[in-house]
Amino acid sequence: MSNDKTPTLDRRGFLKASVATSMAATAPMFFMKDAFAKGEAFRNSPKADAKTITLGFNVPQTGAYADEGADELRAFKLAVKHLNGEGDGGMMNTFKPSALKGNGVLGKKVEFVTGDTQTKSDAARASAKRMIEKDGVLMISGGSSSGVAIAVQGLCQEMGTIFMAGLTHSNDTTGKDKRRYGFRHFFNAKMTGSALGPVLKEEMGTERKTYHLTSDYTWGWTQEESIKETTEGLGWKTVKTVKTPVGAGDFSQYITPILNSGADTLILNHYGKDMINSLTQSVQFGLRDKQVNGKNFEIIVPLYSRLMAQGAGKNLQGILGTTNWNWALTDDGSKAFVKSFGKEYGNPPSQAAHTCYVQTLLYANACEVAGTFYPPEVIKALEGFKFDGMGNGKTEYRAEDHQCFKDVLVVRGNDKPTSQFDLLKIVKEVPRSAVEYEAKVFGGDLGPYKV
Amino acid sequence: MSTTPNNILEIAGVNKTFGGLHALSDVNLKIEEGETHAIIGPNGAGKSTLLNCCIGRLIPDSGSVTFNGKNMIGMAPHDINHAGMVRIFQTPEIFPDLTLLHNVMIPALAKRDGTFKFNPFKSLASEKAILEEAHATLADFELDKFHDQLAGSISRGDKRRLELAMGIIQHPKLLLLDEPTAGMARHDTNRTIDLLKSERMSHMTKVIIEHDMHVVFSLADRISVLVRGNIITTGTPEEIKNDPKVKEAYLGESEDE
Amino acid sequence: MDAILIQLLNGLDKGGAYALIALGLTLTFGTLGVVNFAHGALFMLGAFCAVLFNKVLTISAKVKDESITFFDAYKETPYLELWWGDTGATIIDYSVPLSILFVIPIMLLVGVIMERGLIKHFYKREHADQILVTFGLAIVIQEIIRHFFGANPIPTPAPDVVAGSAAVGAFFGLNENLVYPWWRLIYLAFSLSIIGAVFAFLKYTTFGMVVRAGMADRETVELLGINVQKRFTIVFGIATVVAGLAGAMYAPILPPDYHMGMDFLVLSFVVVVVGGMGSLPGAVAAGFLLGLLQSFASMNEVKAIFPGIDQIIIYLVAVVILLVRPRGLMGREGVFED
Amino acid sequence: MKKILSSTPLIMLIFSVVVLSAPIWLAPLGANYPDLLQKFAIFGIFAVGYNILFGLTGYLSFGHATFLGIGSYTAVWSFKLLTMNILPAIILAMIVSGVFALVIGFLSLRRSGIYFSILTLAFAQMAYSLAYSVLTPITNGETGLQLTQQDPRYLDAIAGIPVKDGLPSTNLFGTLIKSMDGYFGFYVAAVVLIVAFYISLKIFRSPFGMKLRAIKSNQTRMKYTGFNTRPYLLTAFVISGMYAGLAGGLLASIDPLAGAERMQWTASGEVVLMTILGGVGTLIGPLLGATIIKYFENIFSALNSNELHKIFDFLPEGMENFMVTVVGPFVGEGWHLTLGLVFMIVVIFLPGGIMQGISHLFGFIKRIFGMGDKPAPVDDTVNNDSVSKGGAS
Repeated sequence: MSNDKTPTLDRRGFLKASVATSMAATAPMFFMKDAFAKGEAFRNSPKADAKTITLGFNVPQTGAYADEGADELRAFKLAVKHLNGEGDGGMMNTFKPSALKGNGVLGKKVEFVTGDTQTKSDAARASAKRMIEKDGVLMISGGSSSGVAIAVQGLCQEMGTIFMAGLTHSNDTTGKDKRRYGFRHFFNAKMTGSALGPVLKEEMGTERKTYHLTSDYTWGWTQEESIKETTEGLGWKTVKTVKTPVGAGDFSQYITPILNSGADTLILNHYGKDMINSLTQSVQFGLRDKQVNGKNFEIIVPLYSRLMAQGAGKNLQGILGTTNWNWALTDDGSKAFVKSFGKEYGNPPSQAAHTCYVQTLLYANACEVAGTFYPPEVIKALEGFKFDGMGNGKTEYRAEDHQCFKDVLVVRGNDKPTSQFDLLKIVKEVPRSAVEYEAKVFGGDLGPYKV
Repeated sequence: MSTTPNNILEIAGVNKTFGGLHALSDVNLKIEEGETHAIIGPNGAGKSTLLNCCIGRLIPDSGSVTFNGKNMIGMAPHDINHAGMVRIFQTPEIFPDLTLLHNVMIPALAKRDGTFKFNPFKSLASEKAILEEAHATLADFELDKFHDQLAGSISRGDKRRLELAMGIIQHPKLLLLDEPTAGMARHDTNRTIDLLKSERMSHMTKVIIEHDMHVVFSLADRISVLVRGNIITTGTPEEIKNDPKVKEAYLGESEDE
Repeated sequence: MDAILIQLLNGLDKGGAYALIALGLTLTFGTLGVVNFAHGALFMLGAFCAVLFNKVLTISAKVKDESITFFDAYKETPYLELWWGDTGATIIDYSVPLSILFVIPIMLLVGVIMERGLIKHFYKREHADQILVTFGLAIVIQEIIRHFFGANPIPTPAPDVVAGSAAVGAFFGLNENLVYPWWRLIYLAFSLSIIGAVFAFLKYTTFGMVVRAGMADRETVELLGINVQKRFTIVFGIATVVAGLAGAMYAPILPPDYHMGMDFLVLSFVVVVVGGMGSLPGAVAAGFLLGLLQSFASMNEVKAIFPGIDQIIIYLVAVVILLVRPRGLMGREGVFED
Repeated sequence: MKKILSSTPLIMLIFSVVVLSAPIWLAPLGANYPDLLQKFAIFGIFAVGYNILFGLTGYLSFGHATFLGIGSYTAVWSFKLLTMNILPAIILAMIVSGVFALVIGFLSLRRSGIYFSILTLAFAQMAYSLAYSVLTPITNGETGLQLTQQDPRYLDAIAGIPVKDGLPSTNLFGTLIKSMDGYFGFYVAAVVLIVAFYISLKIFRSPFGMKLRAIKSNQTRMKYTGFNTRPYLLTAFVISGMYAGLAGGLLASIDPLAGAERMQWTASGEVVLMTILGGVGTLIGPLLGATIIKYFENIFSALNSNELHKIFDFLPEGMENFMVTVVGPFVGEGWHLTLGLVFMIVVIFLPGGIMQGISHLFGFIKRIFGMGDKPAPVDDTVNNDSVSKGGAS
């Protein structure tokens, strides 16, 4: 199959070369909006005789999520190493069905460029554009917030460059803002809700009164909605949902009303610094020592991140939440990845690192399967792709919304950590069937293959 | 002097207190058109307060300030300026970050453009008439050779003359001068006196606050004496010289002059 | 009623923190005439002094985790506890309050170096230049801290005895649901005493009198001529120490991260300006006023009427106060108006 | 000689040539790709406009990003509701942000000095907070306002422009310029920048501009000289607000997305820093400042050890590794550190910003070659227009 494609690649390569050499000149073809000009040449298509291809890793390097971004970058570098046949291969050895050969992608060595999203949509788009326009990348990956993911995904659709999202949990990314060129391996708020449901029922019964503190922006709202749907499905009552400003720092004024509200469960729809602060402060207000309605007061943090959880320290112990992946998983894929990552960097990977590593491999594999870098073909190879051995059990990239469906982990803050990394204890691996939903519930439109 | 006085400025019953201090009490003063009127008095007599009440910097507690038949009290400083009353400050109030030329162009433009005019596309260089007048005025004050220097960089004496130029270029109906020669060397003082007596300025109505009696008697047509917020007398230089009240006020109150 | 009471307490608590953070800033404004955009960074440095102190105390032996061979774990018990037993454990437990002893000299040193090395050359410069240089400095300090401590917040707990809540309601014979965290009450008391100490220092010492004279009329201070330079250095040092103390004691409430100073910068400026430039009582009054208003604006009952009011209340109040009172609550004419 | 070099047409000619040829002479710096060139031009417009307020009147606004954000939102709404043509979008962006500037300026200009700064900051923070959360129906909150295929675009519908698969692209009268993508976007922004710069130059050299500078120098004197200073200040505020709106509209025209973070105080602070860094009150300075900050943000942040090795390739291996180790902490994730250091160094050694450094440099060259009083090229007005330093407060 890949042999058939070679002549086309040649022609594309020629077009690309002429475009490249006319940089800064006023060659009219440079002004073409279409990523795919005549023939099947496409933006940044590599020359047939090119030895390398370039991928773009766009992560937060400054700002609140810089540590998460740094961990993502480590995973990307590791993935590139493995793709190029260096190192121990990590999950390349457990991933199946795999078309990866360990000689780069389609025989071309993988190189990469990096950029700083600053966790701001504008900066992230500027960085992504630089990668596409200047560095000639074929794929962009990374990111640590849904706003950024949606913004970059939209850009990538316009530019005809594939975007493999990093950490983004909002329903919108593969819901109303889904794009043909965007793919998300990470789970979402809807799946968090579905996964938490049974565990909550088991541990806390069916008669609870919840109080939500929600970050006042899109991700917070979608999570609040999804969790409410789940808990009300269990028969729980929602006493109050309160929006809190992003980056409030001190949440005390939002915590004090909880004491008298009659609620016995607090759900913190916060992420990152907001989560750390609101959780730390809630515990200081003695919420967890309280007895309400004859029950122990409970706090739930639906979306956990181990890196961020470090900031909450002991306050985290015993608190339930969900996560996409955890390094303590014992399947072969996870073990291979943790070993490979740990040997390289001396610490276990975070869930953000995991998702970024997997996304890179999945893109490379799709190119191999398609036998070309031509985006529409690669997209088709990714859509509906079923795989295993990547740490989350059997997984499928659903074609309708480009959302990965896989098992979700329900975790609890570890009260007896054996090391500084041992913060979360896995309570349950909720099977994929329990978190699946119909693609059409969120609407949205993927858009065309060719742009 | 004149028996048919055309009073350009009438100050009637003006009172001003700061806290408990009566800075001005029931001040009445008439300035006749064309005259040079000096206000003298010991330190703290309220001379500067009186000027401030005229130009809108202070609002008197009671009384009226009538300029050219119009009540000035409550009017904004820029409107008072356009009515034709211009004040020269004791410590030079110039535009230190602008060149001397621009310093005199600004008041000339104020005279022409009024309190507000939006003309962003007109080039400064094309303001031929204004430029010409500015240069001429600077030349009158022997400042033209510095015209492209920043006003903040020239000597204090030059700054005071610059401010005088800024006042003159507006052709005011009444010029209020607050100690125009204070702190000047004798040589500079004489130059200033000559300027004020020059053809360009001699017919302008002026109110001068001054400590230096040499200046006062060289310039003034009439003199008012302000003591502790009261005008104790008004008269020609000769009358004032011989007024026992003035002697008493000055000799009793003040050690230096 | 209970809701109002607890928000009142919350407002006072917030207000104390705001006032304390703004105190040093207004001191620098008033005496030195310097717009210090690095003030937030100094607050952050104070918090990281507490973090560092805690980290040093809890150094423990590395052990190889046998199950996973690639990374080092640390023993549960730090050296200090191994050597000194319960005494060691108690010291670690009290690391945040104890860190004050360590914050004061360090921040004083930082303040003096900063004033001598940088700020003093900017007394006569334009505010714009002061802003640029101190903002640049703030970024540099932040990045250095990030280099050593990472970007994530670091948990810095309060001593165990005061980690929970005080039964305020029961104490006053009210609703027993009325509880308030001990540490926040301590912080309120702490900020009040620091504010009191700074006021007393300015009021009852000759040094303070000179400084106050300087705040009233900067030129007079310069005319005094006697070691004005040295006094400026000390005032800046005091401002730095106050910022550092505010930060260190805040660490249990807000796990410190390298960016926390920037997050407080805008707020502290608003507090200072609403209070009136260069007015210490003004800054304190504005701190409490804004704290209380923010607390009450966050009540669900209020938000139901004005959605989003809690997000803008501080700025809204700032606008209203500045439009009604030209120089804030207690500002004087001519300070920072050109 | 001096007269010729400072003549407006010549300055504009040189300026236009320099700007339009940027894709060529920026190539060695790795900054000649469309997106960054667009950012240079757009933030240049923003800074040039901001300088009309701050540079001329000395009023330090800490909330100008609000107008940029409003411009962007307006433009995107114009694309959603009216047409994909950028001309109405940009004009509407300027009008709407001008109206907001009028209201905010009217209130804020009742105070001066730092009280004015804090008022503008407070308005900006309110605008940002509301746009991020409560006003999400208008602003689409954190995600930012985006186009969708289903948007009505009434004018385009009337004109019978067919709806294609996928999102339509912004254009200039459909046929004139089909898409704002790539270098097209840059050249559109560059032409607007040239016009914006020309207007700024005219303002600087007009009686109006001189009066604004006089207000900065001594506002009290202006009042007693017969000027009502408030309308002058408000006009300058509104003009600079409209420049910001223009920049925001252009941003949205090239990349139809508008996010609330564009209005955050850090964004307002950025334009202040650009202006001071380049040189407050100079014509070219703010443009330089904008270019430098955007260069750092986009190029320095993207350097990693791989690229550093390429850059220092010419050195012997030991030296190469050494240089990479030394430079490493200042690039990539350390680009903030470098930016902070640049701020400090510039302000410590060049109180008048980079423009002062440049005029020093020309003075130095003149002295070395013993040349006469030949003025610095391009921006002779800098010397006359630059603010004098010292004696603040």
